Amino acid sequence: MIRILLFAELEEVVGKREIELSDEEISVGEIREKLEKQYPDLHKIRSAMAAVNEEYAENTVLAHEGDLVAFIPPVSGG
Amino acid sequence: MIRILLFAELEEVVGKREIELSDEEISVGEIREKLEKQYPDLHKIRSAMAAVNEEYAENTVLAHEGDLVAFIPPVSGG
Amino acid sequence: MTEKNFEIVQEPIKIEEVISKVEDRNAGAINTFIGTVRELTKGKKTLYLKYDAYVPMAEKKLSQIGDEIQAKYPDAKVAITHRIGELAISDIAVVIAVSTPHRADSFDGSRYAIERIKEIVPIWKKEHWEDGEKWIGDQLEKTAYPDGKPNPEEVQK
Amino acid sequence: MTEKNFEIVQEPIKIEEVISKVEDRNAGAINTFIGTVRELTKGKKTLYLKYDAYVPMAEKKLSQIGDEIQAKYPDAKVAITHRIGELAISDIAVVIAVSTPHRADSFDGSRYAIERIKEIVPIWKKEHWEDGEKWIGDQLEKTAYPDGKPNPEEVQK
Repeated sequence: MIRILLFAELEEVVGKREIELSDEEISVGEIREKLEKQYPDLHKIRSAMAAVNEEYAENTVLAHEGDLVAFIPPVSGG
Repeated sequence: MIRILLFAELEEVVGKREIELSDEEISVGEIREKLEKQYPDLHKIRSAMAAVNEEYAENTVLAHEGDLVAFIPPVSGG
Repeated sequence: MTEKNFEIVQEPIKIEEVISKVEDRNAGAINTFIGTVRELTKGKKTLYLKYDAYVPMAEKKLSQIGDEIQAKYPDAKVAITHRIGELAISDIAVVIAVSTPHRADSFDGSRYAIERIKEIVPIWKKEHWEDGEKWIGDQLEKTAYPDGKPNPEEVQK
Repeated sequence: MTEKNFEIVQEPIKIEEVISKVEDRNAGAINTFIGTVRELTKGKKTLYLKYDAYVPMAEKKLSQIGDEIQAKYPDAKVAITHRIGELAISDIAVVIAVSTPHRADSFDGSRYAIERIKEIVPIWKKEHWEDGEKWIGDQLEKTAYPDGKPNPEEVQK
């Protein structure tokens, strides 16, 4: 199982912050596609950065069973 | 009478902060020369800025009876 | 020492507490940047803001910004506290404190910190106006996404 | 309102009091610069400092600096408090607070203020070391006068 975190507008579209994928291994890019298929309104996930286990990760990075993958829309702190 | 204020190292050389001149009218430059003659160790007055009535003033500015002339060595606040 | 120099908090930030974390006998300068909620942004009147964060990663990234500043200025001390939750006009959202021996470095470090926060720290604000609300994706005070979507070049990065 | 935005004081400066003078519903940024007494300057160990000032003119010049900042950034609010008397290591000598709608201007205004203080405000510090004491004439953290005398070009200005 891979845990997915969604924030800000992504969280609002999906209606919850956390979802789970049953994959054993999947790339960040594949997760994006999978989620957008599942939630057609989630197109903004394309422009979100991704983080695997709290470090930013490119689309090619592989997530494994037990990893935590977060999608981070453009930030606006400060 | 014209009041003269001396600060920091100038004050230490003269041993007091305030002195008086009996002139009715005298330029800032003339005051510098007069004080340096009176207090030979006061050569640093040459590199001090001058202020007449709390505004910076060049050597050519005239001070009159009742004015307050300050000599301001290089400042070091902050 | 349980003091945390890089924190996300829910409660109002005490400015002097953040500053005290960077005090140092060899610091001659402390620069503090305080980000507050302003009422008007591009002519629109904000009623209040809501900040949210990916808290553990946000604290890690704040700490990374501190490391980046120390890599540049080894004598610098850095502390950053960011508040989340609902904030009213004039409330403090973030306090950055950077101490250095010489003043120019404290300004540079503090400026660097706020710019980096807007680039890499997973914190989001949602503005609430009289006629609506919106998550803001404006890291650098330059881009607004009126249609809620950055343009393609921005997506590439 | 008897609040003074530009002050020379004898007592310890309360940072939050200075900051509160520049708070504003339309300020999104407050930059604060705090100048503290550092122990080591060019390898020499300072025991304590003494600050003196030409008080009425110093307050007038601080206020002028505030006007200069507002001429550049009309929405800026500025407050500056400088302490005089004897200060120990880590004591706060000066607190500058500048609020503006946007952050870049608050940094610029605050930086401008500290540089101008070192140019035009009649305040002097005397450093006390183990082996002596000296009035410092180092407005811009560049020049020291080891023989107590600036060079001729500097006298001309």
